[in-house]
Amino acid sequence: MLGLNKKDTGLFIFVICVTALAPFIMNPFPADSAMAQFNAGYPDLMQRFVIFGIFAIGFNILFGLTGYLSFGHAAFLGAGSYAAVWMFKLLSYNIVPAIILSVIVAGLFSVIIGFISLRRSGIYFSILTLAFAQMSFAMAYSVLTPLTNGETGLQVYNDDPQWLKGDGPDATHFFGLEMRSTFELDLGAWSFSFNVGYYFCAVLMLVAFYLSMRIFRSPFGLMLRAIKTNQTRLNYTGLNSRPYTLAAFVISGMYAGLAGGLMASMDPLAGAERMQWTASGEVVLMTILGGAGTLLGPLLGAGFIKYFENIFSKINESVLHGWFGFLPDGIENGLIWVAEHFVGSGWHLTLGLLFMLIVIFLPGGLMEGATRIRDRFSGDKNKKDTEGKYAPAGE
Amino acid sequence: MDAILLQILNGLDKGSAYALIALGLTLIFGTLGVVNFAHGALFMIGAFCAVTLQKILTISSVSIDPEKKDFLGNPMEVKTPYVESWFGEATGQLIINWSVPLAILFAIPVMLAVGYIMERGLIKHFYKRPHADQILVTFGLAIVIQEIVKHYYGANPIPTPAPDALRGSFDFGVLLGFDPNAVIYPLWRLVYFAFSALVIGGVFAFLQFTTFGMVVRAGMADRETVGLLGINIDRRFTLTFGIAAAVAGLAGVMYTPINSPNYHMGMDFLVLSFVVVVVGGMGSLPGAVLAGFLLGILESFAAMNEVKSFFEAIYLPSIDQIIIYLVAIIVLLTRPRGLMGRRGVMEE
Amino acid sequence: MGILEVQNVNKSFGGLKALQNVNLNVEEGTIHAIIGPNGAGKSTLLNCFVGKLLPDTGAVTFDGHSLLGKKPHEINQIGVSRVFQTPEIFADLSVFENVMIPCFAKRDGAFELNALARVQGQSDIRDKAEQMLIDVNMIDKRDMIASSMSRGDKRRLEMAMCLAQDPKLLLLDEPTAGMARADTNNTIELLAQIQDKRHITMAVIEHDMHVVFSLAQKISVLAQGTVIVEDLPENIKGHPKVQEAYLGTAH
Amino acid sequence: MTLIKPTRRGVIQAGALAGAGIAMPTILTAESHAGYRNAPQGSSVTLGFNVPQSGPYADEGADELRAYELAVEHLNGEGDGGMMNTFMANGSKAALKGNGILGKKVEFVTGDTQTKSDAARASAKSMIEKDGAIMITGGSSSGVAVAVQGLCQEAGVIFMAGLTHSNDTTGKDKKANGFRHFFNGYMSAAALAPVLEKMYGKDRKAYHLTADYTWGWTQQESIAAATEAKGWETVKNVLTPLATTDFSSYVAPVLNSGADVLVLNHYGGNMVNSLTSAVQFGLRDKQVNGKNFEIVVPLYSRLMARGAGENVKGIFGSTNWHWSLQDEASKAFVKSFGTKYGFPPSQAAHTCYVQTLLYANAAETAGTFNPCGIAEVLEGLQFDGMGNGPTEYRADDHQCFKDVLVVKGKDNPTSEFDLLEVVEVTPRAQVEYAPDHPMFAGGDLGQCNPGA
Repeated sequence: MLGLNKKDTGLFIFVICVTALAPFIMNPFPADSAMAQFNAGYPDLMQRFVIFGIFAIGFNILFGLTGYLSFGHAAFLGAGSYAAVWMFKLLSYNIVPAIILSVIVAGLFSVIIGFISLRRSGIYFSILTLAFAQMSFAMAYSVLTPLTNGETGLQVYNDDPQWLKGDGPDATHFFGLEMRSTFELDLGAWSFSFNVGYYFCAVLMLVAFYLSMRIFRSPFGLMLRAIKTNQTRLNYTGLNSRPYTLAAFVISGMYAGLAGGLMASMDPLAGAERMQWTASGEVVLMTILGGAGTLLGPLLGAGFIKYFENIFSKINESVLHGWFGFLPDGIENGLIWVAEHFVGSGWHLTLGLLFMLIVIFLPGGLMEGATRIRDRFSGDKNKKDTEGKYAPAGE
Repeated sequence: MDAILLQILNGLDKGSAYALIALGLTLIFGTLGVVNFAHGALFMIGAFCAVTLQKILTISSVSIDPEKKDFLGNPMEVKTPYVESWFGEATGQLIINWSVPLAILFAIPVMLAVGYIMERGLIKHFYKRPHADQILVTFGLAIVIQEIVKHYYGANPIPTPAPDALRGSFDFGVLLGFDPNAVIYPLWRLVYFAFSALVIGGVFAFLQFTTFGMVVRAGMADRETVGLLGINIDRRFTLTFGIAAAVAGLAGVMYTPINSPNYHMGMDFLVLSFVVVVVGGMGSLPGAVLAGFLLGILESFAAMNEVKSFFEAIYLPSIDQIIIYLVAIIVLLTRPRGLMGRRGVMEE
Repeated sequence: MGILEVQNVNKSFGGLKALQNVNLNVEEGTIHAIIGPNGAGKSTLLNCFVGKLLPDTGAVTFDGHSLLGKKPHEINQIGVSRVFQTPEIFADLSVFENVMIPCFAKRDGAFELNALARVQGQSDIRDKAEQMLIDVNMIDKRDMIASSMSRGDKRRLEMAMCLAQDPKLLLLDEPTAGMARADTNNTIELLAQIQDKRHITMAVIEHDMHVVFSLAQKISVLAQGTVIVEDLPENIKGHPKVQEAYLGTAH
Repeated sequence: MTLIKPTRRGVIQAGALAGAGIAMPTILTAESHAGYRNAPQGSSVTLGFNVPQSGPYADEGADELRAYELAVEHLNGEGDGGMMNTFMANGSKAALKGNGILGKKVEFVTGDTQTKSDAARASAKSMIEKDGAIMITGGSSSGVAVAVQGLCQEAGVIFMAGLTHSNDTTGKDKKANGFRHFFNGYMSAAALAPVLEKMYGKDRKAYHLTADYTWGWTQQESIAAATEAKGWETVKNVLTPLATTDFSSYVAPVLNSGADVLVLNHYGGNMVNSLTSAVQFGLRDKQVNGKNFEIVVPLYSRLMARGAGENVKGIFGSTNWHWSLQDEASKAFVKSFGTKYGFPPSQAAHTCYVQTLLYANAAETAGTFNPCGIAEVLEGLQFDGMGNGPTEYRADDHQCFKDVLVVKGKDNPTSEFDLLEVVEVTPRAQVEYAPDHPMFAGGDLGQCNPGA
């Protein structure tokens, strides 16, 4: 189906189902129960899952396939966001021109940075991309303030021209369909939110995911994997690796731009921190954590990190009291004392520990965990391929 | 002229910190082949060794002084450090006053131990893993260390002053024949530079003149061969890591009077020190030191008003914000392996 | 006129003269061996053919094109393939993928953005790659990951990859170095077969005299950076200059 | 079926879903009746406390959180009531009864802004969308405050700003749903300038080091204008990158520039480091132009100033509030905070506590949680007994006007909290400005948005 083989079609259908049903899957606990704290099925976080999913899928096309580790991809995310907000300021809140421009701007930006940085490889390449991104961040925060609105972040003001707005909506929309409109479904004790913005992002994420599958299975993808394993042989095979790596760099830059444009479309404000090295580092972590070079891994990694950032950081002492309240006081206080180090302001600690545990016990990232679980259940221990990573293209 | 001299001094000072951190980073990379994102955290642990010693020295006996009132109007608790009651007030205060230099003695065993535990407990298992995994695990470790420090010491900077005797400033210019007051420089910063030079010299001498150093250098040049020589490379790796940790830690201890330490100071230095290492050339110790001082000095020059306005005139405003990265790009484009890097190291 | 011509090539590193006035002429359709003691400049010369080194003076032309200043992939695109001392293959990919890549390079040139085509859909490439694997007797290993094979198999795979491009000239850098006798003989047989079937010109740098004399139709002897003799194998065997170069002048 | 945003399309889609045969009880909730977002259901109301819990301002965030918890306790009738006992609104005792707000028990959710606009907005959004927070408050930087204020305007909830000092928050970035109790750069400058003139004289040459982002610029602009009006000359203004940790290169040229005062327009970690560098370079021991060289820090944060240790001694600055104030309200607040936590509250804690009480009182007075109703009460509200003397929430820009404290680093501190002494309480009239003052121009409050 769609030019995919049977296994990939199955995977794609699986991903479609999960994204379509995400509002149910993410909200497994009744809204008023103590466990509701762990529910992630509210619009903003679901949007973030898929947007950062796009970012990580794109990054994986570069890093997972070619092995070139860019530490500056946040620059493209930021550039995309700024471009999108400018379209809101100048034209209207319609997100179509904004997203198109953000992809184009990020693409052009990545052509320039990629062309220069790809003259080097290995850590030299990483540092070049880092340097470009940090320069972009520093300038966006200060001297480029007329373009970026600096510390505050670029946003739409009432006196912006918005030439095409007319009497259109005052919020970001897709030809009148407002991104923020949500409807809630109450089923017994459960409550589920269906948000237009989420589904819009989800559709684009599915397109992005589909494209990345096609790239993985294409001759181009094969060449990129060849670059990762042996560039010398590739050159002596008559192939010029530079255009291939540049193409991969620009494609992943455009994915980042798309993610940036979508972020601005869901929430029309673009802050300079989006370009900082920590943001670039985050997508690197997402990809490695999920499993670099696998199709699904980056999505998992993105979801994992965003979940911790948004859910664990919000668990505070009074929530803990709610959970452990039924226990005798001594035990309750002891448990809370232990637990509060890992939640709320301690969420970073949990994340750091999980990074370590995952990389120690699951060298292939979360995807390896998923594969192991699947193999355990199917009882097939000989199956070594991790979801297409080493699947021979010939089958 | 005096302004330039001042900035050179500033540059050497910043460069000292960069060079010390980069030295350990490149030592770990060159011998162990590990990309250590937790190296900034080691620097931070060093700084908090100074804080901890200061805390230990000021452990106090508490008595109530009914004369004084605290902020709630209750009788105030008066604390007398045990050191003062044991050694007499004057000596006690002197010891507390000198807590930062004393912390060097405290930090060396602590850092060696931290290095030993890190290497044996974690890093060892990652020698053969891809760099990406090393980055993930050391970054995770850095976060964990940071959070632990934050839990005990809070997020705000903690003042750790230099001893009174070294706190003032010093008319450096008079020595060189400038007018008085032209080149005034803080004493402690001069101490920091001298100390760094000593540590750097010590590390180089150690690597140059000991058998251990020879093995390490040979290992940096060709890891596989050294492994084949039947030398117990494991123990040496551990010690190398310990030395790198100690160097970063000492840099941290002595840095505390310059800037009050806080829990995220390691991350602030992490990216910069990677840039320094790469500009110097992966796997080159002299390169790391050279690049550290070079970037420090250039950064200081870029902060000069004259330089800033010059670059503004050629449409490069805020040159001081981007100078390090700009220099890194220029160096890497003109010298593919940094200033003194070798072919084939970390290029895959 | 040879297909590969080397004229008056000089190359020095610092004060050391690695190549001095080297002249060489490889005839089309022959196997030409370049031998010489260690440090004679064999590898330097080879590197001048493939764009890795630029000679100080002199000319290297292949089939009418100058090879100087060209990048490796450009040299390959005009018909020169290279086999390395230690097999350079795509270790993380399957054997079949390894062979498909040169097939793509042959068909599409140095760069082609086939991002939405499917590898599976390229029947011409797949057929050709399959044929190549049959030719080198490796079709049963097509799905193995290349890094998991024996050294002899890796060499075979590398040969298959080179042949998949139908090169006009095949450069071989000590193709049997570090191989067991049986593997060496296999390789000799394979090379002979290829020569038989396809009439590809080969330039072989080799240490092993057994290999050289089993294969070469012409031999150049390199010593201290210059070609001292270029002749047919039977004339090389007893040549005094060659003995001198290998054994020294002591007797 | 509940419609959070009953836009036309939402209804159509919801209808379609129901039509598809999914059986469910169709209940239209109070929301649509109430006509505003997140109308509290049941017996409780949820407030969102969005403070930095990681990053450089984590300690300030932690102190804000303590103040919020205290405020919630007091609102719910627990503890000693703190400033609820002294709070006077529009001349009469505040409407708060100690039974929650409008009879609903106050609950709260917390989040981590990380001092990043994106993270702060994400956290605020989750409070609004997931937890049904009716009001968002907190923060420790102007970038975050402006970003979250914008979000609350769009989402239709009230934003009660925490620590934010940039002129822009109630200047060009002001929003109808946003309210700021904290003072701003202009007020700091207006309060400081007369004191500086009195202490250091009219004929002074000032050298400015300014953090290179919007807050720094507005602060510098304000203080330069105010001191120049008093006869000072601004010799030079040097912008320093935000990420600077070692200010030596910026401090070194100061002594030979001909200036005799150094103004550090830095906050937080920047301020600690630049001040430490300046003192290290011996600036304070020197004489220039025949006068003692002086250093000024326009905005003090006591929490952060501790990091600079002895270097703050004798240095002037301004602050929104200080625990050593002796009015009844401040004493009551310090007592309940200090008893609960064992140390005095910071100015960040104070402003957050006050904002929460102000919000609660406004809801109580308005008789609704509708943001528009609350905004109506807050606009032009005159109140007292909150530690700053008589204060007004100006309707034009939602900025509080009150006295400003000029403080000085204490020479002989008696405890680790006793860092600053109040030198002067600059009366409100001196720090007031017109709503269309050029430093605040360009903004537009817009319409209050109830979110439904």
